[in-house]
Amino acid sequence: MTSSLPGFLFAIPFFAAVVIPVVGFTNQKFCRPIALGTLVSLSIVSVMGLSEVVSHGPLSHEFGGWAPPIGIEWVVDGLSGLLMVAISIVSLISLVHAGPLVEKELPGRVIPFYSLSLLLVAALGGMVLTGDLFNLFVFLEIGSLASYVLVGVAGGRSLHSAFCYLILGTIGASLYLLGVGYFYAETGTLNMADLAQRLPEVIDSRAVLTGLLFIVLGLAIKMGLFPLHGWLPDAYTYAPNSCTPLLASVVTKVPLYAFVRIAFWVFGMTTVSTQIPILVVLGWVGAVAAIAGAYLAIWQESFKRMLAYSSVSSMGLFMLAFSLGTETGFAGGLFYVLADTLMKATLFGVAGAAFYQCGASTVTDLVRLRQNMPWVSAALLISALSMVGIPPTAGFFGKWHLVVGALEAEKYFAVAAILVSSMLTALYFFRMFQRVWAEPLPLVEAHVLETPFPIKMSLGVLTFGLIALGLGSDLVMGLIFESAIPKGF
Amino acid sequence: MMLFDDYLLLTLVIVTALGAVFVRDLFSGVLTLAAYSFFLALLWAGLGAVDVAFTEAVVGAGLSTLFFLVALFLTSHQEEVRKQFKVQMMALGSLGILGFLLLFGSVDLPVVGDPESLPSKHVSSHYLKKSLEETDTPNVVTAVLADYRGFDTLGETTVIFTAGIACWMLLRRRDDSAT
Amino acid sequence: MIRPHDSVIVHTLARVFIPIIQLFALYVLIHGHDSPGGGFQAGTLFAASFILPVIAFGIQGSLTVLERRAIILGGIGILLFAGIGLIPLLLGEEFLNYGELPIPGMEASARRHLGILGIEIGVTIAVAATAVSIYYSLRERGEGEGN
Amino acid sequence: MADIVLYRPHFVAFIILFLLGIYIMVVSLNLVKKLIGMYLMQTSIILFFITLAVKKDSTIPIILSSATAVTPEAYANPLPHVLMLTAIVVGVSTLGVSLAMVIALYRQYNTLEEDQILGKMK
Repeated sequence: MTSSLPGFLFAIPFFAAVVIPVVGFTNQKFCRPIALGTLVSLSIVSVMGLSEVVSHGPLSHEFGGWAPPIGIEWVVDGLSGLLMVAISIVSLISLVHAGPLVEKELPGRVIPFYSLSLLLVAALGGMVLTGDLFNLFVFLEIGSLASYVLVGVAGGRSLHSAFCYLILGTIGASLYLLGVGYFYAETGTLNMADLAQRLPEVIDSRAVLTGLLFIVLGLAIKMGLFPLHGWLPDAYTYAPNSCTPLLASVVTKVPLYAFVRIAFWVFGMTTVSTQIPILVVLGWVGAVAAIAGAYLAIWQESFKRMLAYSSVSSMGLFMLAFSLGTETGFAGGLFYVLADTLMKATLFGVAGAAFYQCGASTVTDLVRLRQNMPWVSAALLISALSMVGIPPTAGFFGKWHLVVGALEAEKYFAVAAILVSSMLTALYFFRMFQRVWAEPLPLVEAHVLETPFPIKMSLGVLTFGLIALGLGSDLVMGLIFESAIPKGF
Repeated sequence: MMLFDDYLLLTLVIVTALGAVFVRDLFSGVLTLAAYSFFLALLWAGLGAVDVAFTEAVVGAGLSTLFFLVALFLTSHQEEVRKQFKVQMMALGSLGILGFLLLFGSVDLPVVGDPESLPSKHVSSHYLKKSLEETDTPNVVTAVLADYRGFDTLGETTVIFTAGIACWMLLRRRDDSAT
Repeated sequence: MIRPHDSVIVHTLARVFIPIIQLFALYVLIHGHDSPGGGFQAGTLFAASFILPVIAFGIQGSLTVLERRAIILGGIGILLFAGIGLIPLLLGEEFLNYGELPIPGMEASARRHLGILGIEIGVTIAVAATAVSIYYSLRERGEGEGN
Repeated sequence: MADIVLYRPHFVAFIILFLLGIYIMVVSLNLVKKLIGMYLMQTSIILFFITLAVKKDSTIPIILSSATAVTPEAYANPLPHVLMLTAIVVGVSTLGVSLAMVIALYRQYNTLEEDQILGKMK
């Protein structure tokens, strides 16, 4: 059903991102209101889009007025609508949270910060909604350029980690483009739906196999899957605290969405798991990644580096969930992606607030959190419980559906991997609990200023969202089962 | 199709690429890279891609070399080459696998220049047949670039705009941006 | 930083070449429809014609202020491009659908022809201004800024 | 394997350039030399796409008169040309950002060699 809603989903963040530097030169105070107003309207329009998709089915928008194989088409269906809502809401909260941090960390660079953040949100929205493989590459590049710079803007060590992220990211994007080139050489089309129809005839040609392998390799670098995650720990540890909630919670999940879209919608469930057994290989890679990421996180002294390795571990869990091959496994994986987006945004928000308030960056000096920041430590407690998987929070239901899906698929190595990685996660989070809550308070009474309202409000909303997502998990799972499951299950 | 000039241009391209990489002084490396871009532009003009050749000559050779030279002026010209044996072996090994994968995948690719291959039949025949009557532009590449796939071009302009904002954010002095 | 070039040859050649480059860039932009060329090539040529005087004649005061604001011109170029695309969306049609541009008395293909010319101009302004802005940022050595 | 070299010399050139570019990006310690490798890798992919667009004895895709019916075999395939215009501009933009980072790093650590930078960071 063609509608102009996807057009507005692109136009809103794009126009704001371009207007901000133009307006910002006259008066710097306008940037933040424009950015937040844009993201509020983007969230409203994406929620409207999701409700329309649930009631009337997928919405499509043909750019330039040309039908799909000729022109470029955007499709909002259950999966992309859900992710678009998650992206817009989490980026809104991250920008609210980043307000005071930007004033302190990047004093002269407020205008470009808001412009690049909105360009990043527009690029992520573009990657999620597009139905054209080359269009996805263009938005992948916009999003990557914005995130390289947002990582490297704090200077010194973050510049070097941003340079490594740029080199690895460019190799990943070029491998993806090469894979699209192989598909184009075999089928002559770039549109995903058209490609899905034309693939069965050429499925056994070696060019399609290598094309899929290159796309998986390229996207694995972009999403930080275990063997290719080299850039992720340094990038998230040294990135400025105003940028990490947005970067860590959403930027690595969109390449994962692109892989799921290509593997399940373009290739179809049966071809990807039997004819070209790439899902089985990725299942094993996900299992190893989940365990290795959690194991590496135990030894980290810096709080943000520990969270970075836990992101590597949860990316392994997502890949494991999508490769289970059962409906509950797929739906559980998607639910856990949403839950993890909220969790990572909260945890990195807490890390940013701790550094902003009392310069705490290692796990041991988080104890100052308990001393003079009740709000922030409450957010830390709830999000840590959710990462470990304690019932009322969304993390528990996510892992619960993952285990049920794995048992249904009789993949016992997957069940073992999920349980072992959860235990390791519990280990390093309880170590953190012990350091923060069980240690005696340091005697010296450090003078600490009151947490600014935007940080308190955003962490509060995120924590409330975690618990609401947990309690309303059957509602969200119902939505996923109804409109976000690919054919062929 | 396999005229003499293709083989000549291809060897020139590879020789200048090797030159740009294995020369020690960065300044001459960058200038060899400019030569590499010009030979590449000639090769593409020979293959019928005149718009891409024009862009590569102007944007690829002109702008990239300008950016490289400005960067080299502000930093140092010399590169101290040091052998790091372990990394080289690891890189050669993984690139060997990647190279085998490329060759393995290339067997089923359409032969260069065969008009029956799918890319030249499926979507592009519509562009060639209909573009003059639908958009009044003889140059089909401009028609496809601006109209049929105009959204890609908007994304592309946004990429260069993002690079502009990024360079402003990374390098500008603190005082001049607080206007 | 980059001092003005001292040799007379560079000065005279630059003085001769700059208008030729700009004329050629205009030709490339206007004739993008029926000969190789278009927005990106014309924009880069315009950028070259703005950067050449800075290299040849050194930095004049006014030019530096213009260069610092170049990113705004880039934004305006993109707004022109996306604005032309937004009009059909506001009229209920698809984004970037030039056939529906509200130009009276023209059939769809002539409107598309005009739409393409319009966005080529937008792309040229955006690419020229952004390339100059990137050049200015790269050359700008903030003394003691050391972020 | 021999027919690849004979019938697809462009493809062999693409493989050589692509692997050379990645090799230099990974192995070399000098930041600017890595960017030269990145530039080679990106332009080699453009070479791969353009060889897909070639048709035997066809002219450039510019159709002057619509009087005679257009036979697609007579003109080169325009779609990869459009895609590669985008790829060239993406390559230049990535190069601009990475050179900005190199200059900022040089301003801070006064060297272009990665191991010296790592040494100074400790």
